[in-house]
Amino acid sequence: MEGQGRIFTEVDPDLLRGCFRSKSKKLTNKVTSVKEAVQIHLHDGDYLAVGGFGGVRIPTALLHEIVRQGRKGLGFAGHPATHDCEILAAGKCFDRCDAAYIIGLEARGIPKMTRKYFESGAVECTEWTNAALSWRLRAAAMGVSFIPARSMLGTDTELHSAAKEIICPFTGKKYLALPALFPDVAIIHVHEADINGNCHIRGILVSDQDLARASKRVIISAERLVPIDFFRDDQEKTTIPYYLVDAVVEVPFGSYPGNMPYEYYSDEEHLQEWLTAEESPETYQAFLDKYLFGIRDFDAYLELCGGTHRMSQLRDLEYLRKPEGEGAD
Amino acid sequence: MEGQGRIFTEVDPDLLRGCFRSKSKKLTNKVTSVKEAVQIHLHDGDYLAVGGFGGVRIPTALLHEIVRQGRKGLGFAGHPATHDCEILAAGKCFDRCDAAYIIGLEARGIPKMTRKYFESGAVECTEWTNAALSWRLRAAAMGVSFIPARSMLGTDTELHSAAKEIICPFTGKKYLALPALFPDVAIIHVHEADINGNCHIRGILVSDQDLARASKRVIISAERLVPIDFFRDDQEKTTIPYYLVDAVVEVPFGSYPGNMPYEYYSDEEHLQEWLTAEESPETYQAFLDKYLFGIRDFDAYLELCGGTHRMSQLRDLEYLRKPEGEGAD
Amino acid sequence: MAYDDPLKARKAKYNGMELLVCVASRYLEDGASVSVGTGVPVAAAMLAQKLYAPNLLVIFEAGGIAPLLPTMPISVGDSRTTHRAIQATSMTEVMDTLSRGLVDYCFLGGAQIDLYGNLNSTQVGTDYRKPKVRFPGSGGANDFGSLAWRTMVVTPQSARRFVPKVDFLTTPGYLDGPGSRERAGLPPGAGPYKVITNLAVLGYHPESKRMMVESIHPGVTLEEVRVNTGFELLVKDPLGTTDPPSEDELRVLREEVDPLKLVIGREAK
Amino acid sequence: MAYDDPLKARKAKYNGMELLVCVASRYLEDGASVSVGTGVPVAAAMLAQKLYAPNLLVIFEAGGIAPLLPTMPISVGDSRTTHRAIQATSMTEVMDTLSRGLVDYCFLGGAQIDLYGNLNSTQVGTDYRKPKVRFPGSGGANDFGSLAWRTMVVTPQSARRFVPKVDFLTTPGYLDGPGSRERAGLPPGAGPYKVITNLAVLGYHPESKRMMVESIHPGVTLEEVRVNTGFELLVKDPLGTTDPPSEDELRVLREEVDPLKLVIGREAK
Repeated sequence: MEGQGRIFTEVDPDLLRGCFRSKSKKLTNKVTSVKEAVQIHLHDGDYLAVGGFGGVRIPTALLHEIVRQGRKGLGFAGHPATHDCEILAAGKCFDRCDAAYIIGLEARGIPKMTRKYFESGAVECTEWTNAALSWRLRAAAMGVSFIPARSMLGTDTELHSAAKEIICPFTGKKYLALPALFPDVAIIHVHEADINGNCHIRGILVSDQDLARASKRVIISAERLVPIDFFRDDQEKTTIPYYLVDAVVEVPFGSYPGNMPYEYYSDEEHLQEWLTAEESPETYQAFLDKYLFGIRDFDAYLELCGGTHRMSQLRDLEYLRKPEGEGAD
Repeated sequence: MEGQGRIFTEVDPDLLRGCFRSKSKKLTNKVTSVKEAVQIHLHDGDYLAVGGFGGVRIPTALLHEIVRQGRKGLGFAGHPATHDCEILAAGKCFDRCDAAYIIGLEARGIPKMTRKYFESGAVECTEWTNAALSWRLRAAAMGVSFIPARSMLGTDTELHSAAKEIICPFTGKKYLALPALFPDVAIIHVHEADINGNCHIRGILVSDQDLARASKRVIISAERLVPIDFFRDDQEKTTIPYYLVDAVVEVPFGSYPGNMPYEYYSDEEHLQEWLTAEESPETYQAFLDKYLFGIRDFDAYLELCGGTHRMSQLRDLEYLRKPEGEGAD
Repeated sequence: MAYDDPLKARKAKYNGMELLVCVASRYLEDGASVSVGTGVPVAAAMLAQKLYAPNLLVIFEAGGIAPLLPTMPISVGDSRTTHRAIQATSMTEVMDTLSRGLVDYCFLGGAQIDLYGNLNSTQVGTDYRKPKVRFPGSGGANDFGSLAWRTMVVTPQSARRFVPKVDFLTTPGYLDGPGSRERAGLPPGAGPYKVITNLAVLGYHPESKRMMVESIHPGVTLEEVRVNTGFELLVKDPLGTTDPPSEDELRVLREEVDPLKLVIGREAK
Repeated sequence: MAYDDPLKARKAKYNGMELLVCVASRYLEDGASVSVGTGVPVAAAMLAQKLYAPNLLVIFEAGGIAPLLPTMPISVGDSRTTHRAIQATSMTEVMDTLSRGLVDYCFLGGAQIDLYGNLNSTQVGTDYRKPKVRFPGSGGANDFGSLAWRTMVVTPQSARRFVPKVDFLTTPGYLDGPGSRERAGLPPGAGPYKVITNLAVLGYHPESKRMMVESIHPGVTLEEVRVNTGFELLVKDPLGTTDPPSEDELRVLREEVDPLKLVIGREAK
């Protein structure tokens, strides 16, 4: 069997080597604004990958900005993509997608208008699994064009992937060769970053270390900026080293309404409001006008959603400071 | 070209899956003695891999015990192997070796009797590179039998490796398929461990995370035992999770005369004494009788080498507390 | 996904969700590892830890390893999944661990399941470019179904869901039957194990690999199970009756595992 | 490895090791990355950082990334290599980074080098099973020689070391000449760059890929270079003379980089 799907990104590691070679390894100030970071580093038609886990540690501020700037024709790595997918679908930003997990919001349900966007034929999908996309990023991080794996074999997921069957020269066993995934741009939200782009992530890493290595350009949003000594004093903090990073923006609560581990829990009420709004085109448009298109920037969004009072509640929830079920009022 | 060297370990991931399946995932007390850990978990003929970087964060106490217990016929991963190689060669413990870096002590020189052991024909070697052995361990950690790489191509290193050339099905480019390396036993020295085997390593990791994942059995020596809450309080500390580990021993200064980052610097005088002793068979035998064969255990070795006074000096050196060049008196 | 209203005879004692959780929990033995999603699986794993398997290693695919779960997570990646955990690692490492054979059990679901335990979580309709309904896709399901030793499916049972052939084979069960997993290149010895529904516990015939009723829940008839299955079901001989939730199970489930009824209260919605 | 006594005319001013370090340092530009070993390479990188390339990214293959080196490391993995570093990572990650094309320069050595820059650090003698002398082997040398953009070799020069054909080709230079790296499957555009010896700076002819003298050190004659080379050397036209170490270079090298003369004092031993 050979996957019939399309590979949306460049696979040749030699082209990527040339690209990575041209990145400066200088320690320089890469701090910019959300607006400029998106303007400068993400272009129509680029292939975009988003850090975090759909509704956990996602770079919401950057995602909103991408929609507001009207980026179109993006490729998108649907590697657990939940609320991030919902945001980009609201802007109809992408037209092709590596689909491992898309559309859904896990146990919360499936947003109908987002699903319609996929069902409409506007998005060309190639199927993968969570492991397959993780390993495709790892192959890229290793600077090779493929990596062998044992998922997907024998299924329609394989048939609609772009993987190819190969034989191990040592054991004669069948494997799937997964093509390396080198995104044009990665956007990743982190706990701390310095001005040079060194980053610290707490909690689950998902695939973000390999994602930062695999991507041609990396935009970081951080809960807070810290001095470089934060990393030089304790190298265990360096989840992503500066030389992989192109732009840094400081956005407190930048993952809201997602869950930022050790910072704030997800705003389930707001996510539910969005999900409910997707029940009809009218309520959907009204919701998006209010919360996404009709506002200036991410700060305005946070204000609209309850501002510091709400953020404090979500922090209480994160730290289990109130009996469960009472914190979200 | 196809590598003419021999693969010393099982490559079939399905056999290994069966082996890993049988490991208990219980949190149980795995603390034992150096002596018992080696007796129970390392057998003649096993393939052994050593954590750390030759003279940095090596499990010296375990290495000495292997020699004193007279283990023979081991396979050995020479993945930067310097002083660890020197110790095992002193016991003529291994007869086959995956050679990436062997014999030498980096800038310190080459121990002559260790070299003679290799030149004598007593050790069958297969050639690799540091990256190749790292990637072979990663392939094993991924549960696959091979991984593609671009080192060694076109060289005698390739010719005397056991790698095979393959073609990428996406780009048509040539790669070397490296066979996965699943050691029978890994011995790794760490900064902190709990009784269950959770481990914390500070500083460079070399390949030790993949090594712990790739090995059928894992013996940990730790500078100190800590409660499990050390890890539950801060999951960033968990370099190696407990379910990979079979035995834990607490050995303060367990990497001496190697360098244990953040703990103590290498004892260059002692390493030099050993190196000089290797100049002739007579001085070599006398040295080994004194420091290795003729003593009871690792505590006795530390005493013989200057005990707590010397360890304090090495700690001062590590922390640069004295002007360089004055600390080693 | 709303679970259909299940049994008739046990209204006063326990509801369908409680039954699912209790039955599922009994399959998890001490010292094993289990990858769980949100909902019934995590409740089952928590219940097992409290009753039978204190050393059950709970793994979340996003990276949470062996947490002390304070409450039900909403996402398999949310911060509850690493609450006082042993490790907060990467999805890549979890998938490596799975591939190496260290994951004993996994729980999966799907819009359709066929007689060989193949699962569809990708789409309704067989035209890939024009699905009637698109679902999220594999996520990690195909990975776990391919590489975990024992796949457990917890799902409501209906003829619409239990189909002769899935529209899209997202996650491998026994594929086309005996030997076909091995022919496809999947690791030997792994695959479908149990299907736990609102009506019955089903397993697979050791030779034919076809789905087989092993026990039916109290108050359910075999005919009901058959009517709610879109293919011919094998029946174990003798056919058992599922042990209903014990008082101990229910007490721990209600008081300690899910006091807010996030999972076991779902039916009431 | 002891460096042969080099030049004649500069005894009062600088020694051979100082010359090697100063000349090597000049090839490292700001914003580039360099993988260094112990000895001359690390001294050259430190000197470059202090004089020309404050943002030179220094990488140690064992995992140390961008340290503020307090003194010379003894091992490429010792704790000096992570002193106030940006990162203490794994060898695997460094090798990945190398493979992705992020390492601009590397420094290598060897017991033998041939006219195409191929290096031998494995053995003397051509019988692999019975070497006359066994050396440590590749270590990371083959990896860097294969995958770093520019390989620098710093070595003493003698006819015994500069041979027509290496006994064992550990690390690729240009292999058999033009196009052979590419035919072997190595990434295009990478490979041998400069050879810096006690006598001269050598490069490679852009078409033939053969070693070529680019400049000879002050007080050295071309004849001396030829006598100390076991194969026919190409000579750049016009042949340059290496700029001797400047006062600035020497001062910073002696006072700041290597005050204990761990590297630059080695000749005196």
